[in-house]
Amino acid sequence: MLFVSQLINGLQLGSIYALVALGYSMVYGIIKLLNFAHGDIIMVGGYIALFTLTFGQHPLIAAALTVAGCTVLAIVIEKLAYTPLRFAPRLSLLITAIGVSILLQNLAQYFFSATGRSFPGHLLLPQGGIALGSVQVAYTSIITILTSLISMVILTILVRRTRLGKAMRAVSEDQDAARLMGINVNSVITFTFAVGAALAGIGALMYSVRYPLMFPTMGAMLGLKAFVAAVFGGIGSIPGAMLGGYAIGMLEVLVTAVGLSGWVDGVVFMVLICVLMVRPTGIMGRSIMEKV
Amino acid sequence: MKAFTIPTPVRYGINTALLILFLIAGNAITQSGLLGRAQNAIIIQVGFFIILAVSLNLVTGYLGQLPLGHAGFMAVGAYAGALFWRAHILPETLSIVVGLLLAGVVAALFGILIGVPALRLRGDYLAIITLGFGEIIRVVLTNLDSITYGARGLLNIPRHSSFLVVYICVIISCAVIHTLMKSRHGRAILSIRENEIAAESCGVKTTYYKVMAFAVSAFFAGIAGALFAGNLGILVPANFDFMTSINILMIVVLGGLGSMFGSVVAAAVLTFLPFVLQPLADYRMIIYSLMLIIVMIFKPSGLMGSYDFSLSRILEKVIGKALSLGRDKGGKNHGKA
Amino acid sequence: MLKRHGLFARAAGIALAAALLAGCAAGGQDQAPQAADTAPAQAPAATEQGGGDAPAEAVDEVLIGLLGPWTGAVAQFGVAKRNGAMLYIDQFNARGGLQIRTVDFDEEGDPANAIVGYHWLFDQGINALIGSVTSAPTMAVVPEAFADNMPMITATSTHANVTVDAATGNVWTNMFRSCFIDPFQGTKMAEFAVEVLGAQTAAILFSNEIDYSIGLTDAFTVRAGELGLEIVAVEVFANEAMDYVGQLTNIAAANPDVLFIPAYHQHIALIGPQSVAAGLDTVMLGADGWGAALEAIADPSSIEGSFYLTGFTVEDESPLVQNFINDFVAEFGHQPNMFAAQAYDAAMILINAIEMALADGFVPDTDEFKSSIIAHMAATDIQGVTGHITFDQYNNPQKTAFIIQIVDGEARFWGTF
Amino acid sequence: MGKRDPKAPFVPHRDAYKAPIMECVNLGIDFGGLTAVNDFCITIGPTEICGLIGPNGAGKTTIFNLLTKVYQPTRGSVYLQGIDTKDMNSVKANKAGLARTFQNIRLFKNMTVAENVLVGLHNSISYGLGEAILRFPSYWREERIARSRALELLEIFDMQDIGDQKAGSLPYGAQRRLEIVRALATAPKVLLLDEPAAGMNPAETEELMENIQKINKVFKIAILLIEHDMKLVMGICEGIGVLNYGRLIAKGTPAEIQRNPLVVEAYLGKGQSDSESGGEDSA
Repeated sequence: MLFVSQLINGLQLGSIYALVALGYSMVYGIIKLLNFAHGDIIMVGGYIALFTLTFGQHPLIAAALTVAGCTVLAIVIEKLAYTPLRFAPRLSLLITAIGVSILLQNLAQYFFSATGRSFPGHLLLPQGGIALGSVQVAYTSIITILTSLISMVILTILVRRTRLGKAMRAVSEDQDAARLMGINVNSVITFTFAVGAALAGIGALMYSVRYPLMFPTMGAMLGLKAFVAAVFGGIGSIPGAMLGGYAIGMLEVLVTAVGLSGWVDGVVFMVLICVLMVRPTGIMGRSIMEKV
Repeated sequence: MKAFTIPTPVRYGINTALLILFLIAGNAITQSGLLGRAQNAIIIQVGFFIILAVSLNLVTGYLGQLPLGHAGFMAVGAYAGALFWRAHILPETLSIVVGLLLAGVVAALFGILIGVPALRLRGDYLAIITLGFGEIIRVVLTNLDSITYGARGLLNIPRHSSFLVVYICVIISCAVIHTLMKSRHGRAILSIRENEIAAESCGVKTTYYKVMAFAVSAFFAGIAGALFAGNLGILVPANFDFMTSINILMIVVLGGLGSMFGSVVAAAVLTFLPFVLQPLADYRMIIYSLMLIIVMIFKPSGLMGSYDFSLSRILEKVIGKALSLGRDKGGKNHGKA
Repeated sequence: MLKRHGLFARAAGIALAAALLAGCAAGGQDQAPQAADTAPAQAPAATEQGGGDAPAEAVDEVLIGLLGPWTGAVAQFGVAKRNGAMLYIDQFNARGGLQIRTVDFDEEGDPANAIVGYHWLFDQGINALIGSVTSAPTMAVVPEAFADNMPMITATSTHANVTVDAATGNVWTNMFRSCFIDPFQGTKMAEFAVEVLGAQTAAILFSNEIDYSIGLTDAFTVRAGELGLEIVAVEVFANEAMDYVGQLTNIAAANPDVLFIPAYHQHIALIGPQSVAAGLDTVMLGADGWGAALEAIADPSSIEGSFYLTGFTVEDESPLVQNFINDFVAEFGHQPNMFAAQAYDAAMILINAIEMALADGFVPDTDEFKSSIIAHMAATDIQGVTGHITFDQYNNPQKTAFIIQIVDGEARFWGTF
Repeated sequence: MGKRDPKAPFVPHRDAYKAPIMECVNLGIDFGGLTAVNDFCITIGPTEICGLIGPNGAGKTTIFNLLTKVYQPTRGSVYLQGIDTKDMNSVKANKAGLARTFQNIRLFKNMTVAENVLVGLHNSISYGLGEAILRFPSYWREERIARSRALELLEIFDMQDIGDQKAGSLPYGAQRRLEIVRALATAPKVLLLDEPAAGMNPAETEELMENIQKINKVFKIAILLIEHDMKLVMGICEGIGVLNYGRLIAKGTPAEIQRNPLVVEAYLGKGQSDSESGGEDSA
């Protein structure tokens, strides 16, 4: 029973990681950028949800505004900060992303203060839960897990079945070739950012309900963990990001459950390293052999 | 017309003399009270950030890998040096030297330990794995509180990081990395960055050189860590988190990958900038991050690009110009400054 | 041509940055009143007093420094402290007569920056220092300040070694604080658990990445051993952890009588709701870090019935406290938390000592003046908003500890202990 | 075809008294179940110039990669001077005497021309790490020797005056030549050239042919080259192997190859498009 409830807890945590990891993975897949600002977009999403809910908006409107806000923010960031560096060395782009991350955190601190604010999760999702045998499962857990699964399915369909998805895959394979084939590379990249951010918006909602405290640096750790999850599963792969998210979430909970709570981060990274030693591109990552 | 060149021994002599002069002058200035005490304190910190940046530049700029765990090596060195110094088993001057060497060696051992498995991976996976090792080091330091005192803080570390000690280390680390890079070993490291497969086809033992670069880099990061400890007098594992690694990387990229001079300049700029911006109070970090983004957008290859400052090259130019002017006096000017 | 373009771009970047700087500096004056008020004034103050030979009877200004994290991960504590201290200083200055001028420095919670900050403040000619906020930066600064004979008081650094040199056991005589120390709180809560609640088993949930948390845990554990309180579970969390359900589930399985959580309010805000999810219904005990927990927590019912120790309660009916709360709310728009209250007291203790040193005829910016401030601080006997304060031989405050209980989602004053 | 001893070098008359420098025996490699090269046997004498031809995708570059141990063969062995290279990696293969150029040029683009050659001379310099950092006399001496050696090598292609230029800034043809110099700097016994004339105009190709023959004579080394330019192959190669679908379908002197009906059918018959260099799919 204890085990089952820990399992559900791990799944819920993993679902949030997965939602964030998907965004990381997509952006990485297309322009090979570790988008350090991704976690901070979730922070902004959390604040948007907080304010819209506090102002008495309907939960659905709040959710829609959150997702829309994250998407717009990501597009703005992409256009202003990343596009000028499209042909710059990749590390410069990375540093720019870090700069954006610091900027967002400090803007949030300036406008919302450094003190944490509680998030009215009960206004967004129903409280309570259902009993599965002797285990009580909260509605929020079920909704979080289902949302992440549905997101993944929709995303997979988007990438595999639509024209835009085909364009995204083409751009991630070879930007120049895609451009020659008449694909508007810029708009495809922007679209990818937007989709990643929309997922981050959904992640922000799920996160805020589960961890109802908003503060300017809340996205940093979440972003880092999600990044690890994305790499774990094989960065650039959609099912990989999901798998990575679940794996990291479960791992954290299980390490705690066996009484090693002080070593959680250490064990998570150790497992990550071991996985990468055996599978150098993550669990679901394609192995890339350099052409000679 | 053949360009004027200063003969090598003379060049080394000039450089050595200038560096000694710099040390003496710097020491005199910091002790004289000409600068504020805050400026002196920052100058010391610039020192160990230079070492950190220059050592990371060896791996990032020259070897072309992206490690995100530099703070981990710094941490190992910091704790090794601090614990040694706290034991007070040697007379002071000797203790400083041995402590610094110990810090470097222990960090280098970790560099090898981590480098061997990590360097099997490429690109961003290497970044992640080094990030992971950096975090593991931090977690271990936190949990080994019987030795490190964990988050309670390792207190009463002798404050050995004077201007002279720090800047002698700065000069040694810059000089070692410079001479290393201007040798067959340095060329091998560069060739790996440029094209690993071709480097192997030229008989360059890529794994050996990667691990070697990693170890040398970790060695100096360890020394910088010890200087850091000797500056603060207190160590907590949180000093060496992921953001510290990122800050060092920021210095390297902002300075220009593969430019030692750039690393030095950026270390100074990025250490002084938050201080200079203090009057902005609550806007400070907003401005700081905006400046970072703007510099990257307008100068993506860093402040210095891959330019490396060489005093003797400038001297050669100046002297060469003067000579050619003298020679061409009255005649046509062929000098092509 | 390319080169020139690069240069131009660089120049444009610098110009743009400069324009931004100018713009924001200008904007700062309307939007951050308490910072802007003092900032222009302090420069002349510093230069006027730089000579040190001002006539004794004409002393109307004394410059002090504020050091703390106004940005970064622990900014919330730093800003609360700055607000509390500045409130007292503004009130004091409003009375007329002696004017206290301040300079402040943002150390971002980083010991290295704190050292730079201290030296910068020293260069500005401060006579005393309030700071820093978290223990590590304070402990980095203390030896330097001690060497300068600089009077120093912190409102929030609770580490036992803030006022005592760990190596020699000597007291840093220049260093005072207006907060409880870690061992005191841990000991008190163990006693509370046994003597008041009659607990026989306890669990601890703490963070080994926070010195405060470790300090309390150590003291609690020691005292619990002495009192026969059995520790049945010890769980650890990372400072920036978000998920505690695993730990809480383990604790629930151990079924302790009380759960001691020496953590800050942001942790409680997450631990509370998750304890419900983990099926935990044990009485929770906390310490002064819980101060603002109710403001941060989404679901106060999840920590219903918990007790925590604090040096400050808004329920204190005394006029001093109520005036402080009203003024604070008027100035900053929200209730003061314990950090702000302790900072208010720290400023009060320091300025009181400054006044007495001036009354003794010492001249600011002299070593004697600083020594006098230190001597008067050591002899503090004052009624602050966090209670009546005197200092023991280790320069730690001797003041009353309040126990707060969460009842009906509100912090109720339970009593003193 | 069949008449010749498959183990014998192409031109036994010249190297008959010497043991072959390199032998491949039943070499083969699979990529995920797909056989890229199979049963590749070839023997090269110490100073032979041999050519490897075949349509795009026939596996020529893959064979170079097998020889230089970029890939480990699935089957078969390579002997260098009678020594099995089974346990070697690229570096050891180079030290054992195999040097190569690449079809898609792999220069150290941000290093100077001279530095590129100096990397090639890496293993002929022996000072250690400490000697380099402390600038021992051995450092100065060996660096001086290496630099003059690098200039000597560059002189083969008359590149000694552009030693300070960035390799990446050189014109295409010069980059190909520099790659050959860099490979020569490693003091090989067998030089593998992967499409050395690709992208060169006829005059440059002509010059290249002379230079290859010069290298062969001066350095007394064997040269194995992949080339689509039939004029070059037929002009300088003493022996030619023809590869199709990963198999050696013919082996012999240029004259024999030109007469071979299998070759004509498999390769020359539809070889019009092969005169230009295309991407060769090796993976």
